[in-house]
Amino acid sequence: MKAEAFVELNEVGKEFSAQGKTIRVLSNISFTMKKGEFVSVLGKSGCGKSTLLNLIGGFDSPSEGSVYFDGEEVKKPSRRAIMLFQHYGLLPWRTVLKNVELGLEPEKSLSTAERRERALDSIKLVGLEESKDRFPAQLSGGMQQRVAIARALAIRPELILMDEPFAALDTFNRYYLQDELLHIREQEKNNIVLVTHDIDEAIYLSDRILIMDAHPGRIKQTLEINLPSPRDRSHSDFQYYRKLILDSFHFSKDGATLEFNI
Amino acid sequence: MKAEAFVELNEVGKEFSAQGKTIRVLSNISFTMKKGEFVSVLGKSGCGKSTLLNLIGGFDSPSEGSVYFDGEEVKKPSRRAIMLFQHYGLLPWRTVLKNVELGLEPEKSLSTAERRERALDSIKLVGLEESKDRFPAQLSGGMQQRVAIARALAIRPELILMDEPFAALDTFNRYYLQDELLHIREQEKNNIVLVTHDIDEAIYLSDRILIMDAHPGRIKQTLEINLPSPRDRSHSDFQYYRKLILDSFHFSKDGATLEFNI
Amino acid sequence: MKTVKHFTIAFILVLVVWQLVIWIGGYPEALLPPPLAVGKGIVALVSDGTLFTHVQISMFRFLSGYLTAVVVAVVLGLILGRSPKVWAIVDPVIQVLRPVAPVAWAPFIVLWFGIGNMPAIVIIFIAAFFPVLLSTVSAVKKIDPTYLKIAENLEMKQPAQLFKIIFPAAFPYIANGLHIAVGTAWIFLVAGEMIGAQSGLGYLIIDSRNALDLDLVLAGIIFIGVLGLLLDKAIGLFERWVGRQWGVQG
Amino acid sequence: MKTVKHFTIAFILVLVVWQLVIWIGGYPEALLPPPLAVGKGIVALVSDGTLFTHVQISMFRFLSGYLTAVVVAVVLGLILGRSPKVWAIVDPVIQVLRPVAPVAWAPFIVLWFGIGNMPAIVIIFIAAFFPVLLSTVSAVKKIDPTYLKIAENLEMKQPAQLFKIIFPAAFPYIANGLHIAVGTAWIFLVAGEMIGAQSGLGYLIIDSRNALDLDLVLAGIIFIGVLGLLLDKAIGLFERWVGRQWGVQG
Amino acid sequence: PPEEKVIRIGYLPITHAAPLYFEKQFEDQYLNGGRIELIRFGSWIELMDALNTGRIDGASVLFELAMKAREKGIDLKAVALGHRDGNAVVVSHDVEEVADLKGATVAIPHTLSAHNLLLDEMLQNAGLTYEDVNPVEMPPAEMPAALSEGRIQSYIVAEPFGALGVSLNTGKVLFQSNEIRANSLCCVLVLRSDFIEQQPEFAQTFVTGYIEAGKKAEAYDVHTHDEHEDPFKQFLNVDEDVLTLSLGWISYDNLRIEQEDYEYLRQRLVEMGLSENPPAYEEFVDQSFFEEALERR
Ligand SMILES: Nc1ncnc2c1ncn2[C@@H]1O[C@H](COP(=O)(O)OP(=O)(O)OP(=O)(O)O)[C@@H](O)[C@H]1O
Ligand SMILES: Nc1ncnc2c1ncn2[C@@H]1O[C@H](COP(=O)(O)OP(=O)(O)OP(=O)(O)O)[C@@H](O)[C@H]1O
Ligand SMILES: [Mg+2]
Ligand SMILES: [Mg+2]
Repeated sequence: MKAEAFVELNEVGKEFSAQGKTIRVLSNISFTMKKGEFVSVLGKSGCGKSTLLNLIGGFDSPSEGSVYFDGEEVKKPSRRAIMLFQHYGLLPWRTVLKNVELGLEPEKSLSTAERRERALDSIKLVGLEESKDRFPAQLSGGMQQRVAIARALAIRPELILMDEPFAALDTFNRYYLQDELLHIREQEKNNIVLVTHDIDEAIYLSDRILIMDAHPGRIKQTLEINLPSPRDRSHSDFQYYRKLILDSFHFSKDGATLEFNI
Repeated sequence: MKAEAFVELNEVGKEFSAQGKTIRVLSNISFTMKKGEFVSVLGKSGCGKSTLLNLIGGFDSPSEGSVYFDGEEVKKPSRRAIMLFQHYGLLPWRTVLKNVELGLEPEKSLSTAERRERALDSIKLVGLEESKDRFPAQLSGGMQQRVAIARALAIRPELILMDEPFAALDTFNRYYLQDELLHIREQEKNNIVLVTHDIDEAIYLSDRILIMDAHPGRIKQTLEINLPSPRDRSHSDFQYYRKLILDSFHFSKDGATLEFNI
Repeated sequence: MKTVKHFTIAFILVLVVWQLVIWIGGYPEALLPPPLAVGKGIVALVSDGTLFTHVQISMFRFLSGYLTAVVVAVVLGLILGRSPKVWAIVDPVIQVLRPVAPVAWAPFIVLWFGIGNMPAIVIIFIAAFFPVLLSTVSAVKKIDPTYLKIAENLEMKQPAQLFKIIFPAAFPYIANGLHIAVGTAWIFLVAGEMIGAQSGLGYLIIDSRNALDLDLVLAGIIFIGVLGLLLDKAIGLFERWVGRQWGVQG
Repeated sequence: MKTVKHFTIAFILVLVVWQLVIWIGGYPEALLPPPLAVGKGIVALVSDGTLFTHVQISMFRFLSGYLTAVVVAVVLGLILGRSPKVWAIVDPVIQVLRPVAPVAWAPFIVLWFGIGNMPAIVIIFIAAFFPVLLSTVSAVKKIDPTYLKIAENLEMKQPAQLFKIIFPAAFPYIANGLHIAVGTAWIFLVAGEMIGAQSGLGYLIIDSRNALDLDLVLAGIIFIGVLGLLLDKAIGLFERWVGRQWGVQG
Repeated sequence: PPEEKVIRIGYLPITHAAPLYFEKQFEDQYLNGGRIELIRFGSWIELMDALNTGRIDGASVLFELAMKAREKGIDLKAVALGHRDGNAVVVSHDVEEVADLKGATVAIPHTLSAHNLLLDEMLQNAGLTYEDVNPVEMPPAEMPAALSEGRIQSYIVAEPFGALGVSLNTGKVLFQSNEIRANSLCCVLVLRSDFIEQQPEFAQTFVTGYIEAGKKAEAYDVHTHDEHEDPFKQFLNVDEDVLTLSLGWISYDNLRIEQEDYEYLRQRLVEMGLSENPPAYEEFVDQSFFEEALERR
């Protein structure tokens, strides 16, 4: 284990057994993430992205190899690494404020007032002061995801794990939230691992992209994005990376590679 | 009414009244679609895209103005204009083949054998021969949407209305199906109206894009796409239109127009 | 307003059909009393105040049995739902006990709980207990695993998890169980008030039936029906009230 | 296999607790028979063949009442679910009738249907009818409007729409209603077999109770419980079988 | 061949209905080729429903209930008694005299029953009033258990439940009904008038047989009967010693309905407020069958 690695996966593999059959979902995954990095995992549906994220977060344990977080082997979930779920994972029976406070309630050292203050701070950070007393059902999808982000931020975790956080939003809302995420990260310097199947999103947000292949899930290619931040979605450098990835998935029109090969 | 117009909307408006309040959802929408055209409607969530499509399909009637289809005013849904729903609208209790046959069952003039043959033809067209006896629940999202397309094609409608048909798929599946749709359209020459919030999708597929604005929903801009087909997603001409639309929604980084203005 | 209109139409239709059946079938009043006789019976019950006493005592028995059942069943259900191994043992016992009519237990109920209020309360308890328990257990099992993952992620400890996550997450299904249980438990009021009770709507029906006063039997049936409907509406309102507290649209 | 193990553990636990209650409470056998006496009673019932007769006739009555109720209620429910105006009138009547115990109707059931098999069948019919009707109506109302739009779009005509779209789309919820109704209807077997029946498990319980043969009452309770459980499993299997026909994972 | 004559008679499985058991058991002997269909009920309510709606032709039923039905316009005729005496007041062991029952809970099967009237009469005889006790109606089968657990202090009900309580040692007999009042009426055999009109001859045969069967029941001895021929074993499932005890309290040899006893019953019903206008003797009781039966013998 190297000293400077913040998250490290060592030849990690994962098998599931369902109805007597064993399926190999992940195979031989190794990578390290440095402190301060924003890493995206890009791959098709079912290639094992969520499984990988669950292993990093300690929600599941690897069949082979091991996962280290800040030098310690990951055994179970911890408040130091907070997961953002695809369907936001808000408690529908709590208001925005109460949802954000939820993350702070297990910290017994905080007084009620301190808790409230810290929750309000992170609600402000995502721009939802106005809606702090509304319930999740009264918010749009984009606003709900902001609440989830605020809850994660309030805990001040060392690592944030995001599982397709913007996939359920429409393009425009997605763009807004991506910008906002970058904006917040500039201030808070969070370490983030983001899982996505959206090529633009991966390029727009991350320092490094792990491109995955399926059956079994493995890392096919690693791509460093060397663009200044903030990036321009319509800039030609952006398009360079876009083409690189499209090519790697055979989506550019450079031959008859298309046809029905889904 | 002009003679050559295939679909024509004349100053169409739509209001809904819910709980005593009246909301104006669409206002002053006029456009004509020529035979053979592929028109996309692009706009944010809630701007009234689905409502517009429902009016064209006859599932709802306008509060003002009128909708003409092939010279006749649209009063109710018809087999000549088939709608593809966002969640595929397959009957989960019927196999793929039976789902496709469903569309042909009301045609009493067809014998059972003819019906089967026509259904199988369009199943072949979307590349699902192998799965014809499987149930929707046993198919991936992409395959389900193909079945829905096959069902529409089997009916040989003059117009196909698509409501965010690929929104629930991951990027890669979406790309495959977009290509396939273009491929089919080359053979069958269908007239298609497609509703989407995905800028790339609109550019990649259509001859003309109607860009909508919300509150109330209206057509803000019409954009002819003069690119040869098949188009290349990573080509610079493609990027030209992309930038045009991003600009129109203020997403390019040409100033501090961003901030939290969702 | 619209509901009132529909109610009135329904009411008139029922009266007409009822009277027609009597005219056409030629039934004697002792065997099938006409609406008018039942109406008189109702007026008599209301005006001498007996009705009020019967309703009061029945509601008392019902609420005692029902609320105790709800509390016990929900608490047990929350625990059993989170302990699959214990549930695997308890489940078959419950599956066998559930289909047995509360009346069949009558001899043992008398043995343990005596007569009067208790048998009615116990029978209503039994009738309400099983649906609430089963719906609570299945509600707990059906909780979106995301919620449990969040609790784990936040390192939330056990009692907090149960009260802050599991109970509210399961509540909508539990509420559904409560709703169903009101209906089934109320049906057993009559059975419960057969064992040594000397008052209550069930007793009114049994006693009038004993005295061959079928007009009062029908009056009792109507009151039981209307009160059952009101209880159902009341719990519906309660559900929606909780829903509103929790920001879920009614 | 695992289920069998759990069943056995549960069974032994129940026997132990039961025997302990008797030892500690010091109840005389006539008031609370010990497991052994009940076991003997069961053996006697099985060996002289009476049990088989009782089970057979009870199942016949139950199935007659239940299946008729299902057919009538589903057909009516499909129609009423698509006719909101008629339903608005019918609904209040049903809401008032539903909470009334089938036993309360006994005098009128005897008047119209006599004694013997019919009252049991009718009471089971009533007990099954309301849950199935209500769940069918609400199932039809809950159908995804997309399905109806598709039917419109394809210009599908009325009977076809009902059979090809509405019934199968509503089926999962209807099946749920059928499942619930099996349980509630079976509970009323005992009540149904009180009205002049001369055989059946309910009769066995009532009659043994009158003869103070509480061991046979408990034997009857056990059989009713076990048969109720089997019926429940049977309809569960049926549901899953239909599900498999329709490609829905069990 | 002539149509087989059948009469459908409802009963509850109690010692009081013994003549019916004997007549059924020996129907070949009594009925001249006709048949009785005995239909057992679980409680009086269901039996009355069936009788009132004509689903059975007659029944052995509590006198007071039959009178109520008649008062309500159901056309019934009382043709013979079910039995004489045989209702015991069973009390818990700590009750020594009626005065001890002050404030006690006393179970009766039905307000319209001989047992309720007996309770009232017993209290009056001891200088108490009905209001001094707390009477509750409950199913007879539950009474011994309730007594044994102290839920009630006394019960008055048809046999064999009194004898059962005594033999289970949950209580003891304080009085027999004849100690409270001689010739109190309890169960009665009623027939529906429409049945009598349609088949007067068969009705007569039935009643004649019934009275004979009563004599046979009176002469019954547990030990003289063969297992398979014993009517009690067929229709009433109780232990031999309980049956013997309960038969010792009851008699079936004179089943005539005496007008004097009937009038007293009417009067008591009115006094207790249980009936406003009980049917007159002439209206309800049809002695002709009984007289004719005596003739034929
Ligand atoms: N608990 C489990 N048991 C068995 N198989 C599982 C389990 N969890 C995941 N899988 C299988 O592992 C594979 C990868 O699943 P995973 O959810 O990690 O994919 P994903 O890349 O996140 O897909 P998506 O983009 O659709 O969310 C899938 O084929 C899935 O069926
Ligand atoms: N039946 C209705 N009654 C009342 N309001 C409605 C109704 N249907 C739609 N609306 C409202 O009209 C507006 C436009 O709805 P519509 O579904 O057409 O939007 P959309 O552009 O398709 O959105 P999305 O991309 O989320 O599907 C929304 O604000 C919606 O709340
Ligand atoms: Mg995933
Ligand atoms: Mg839409």
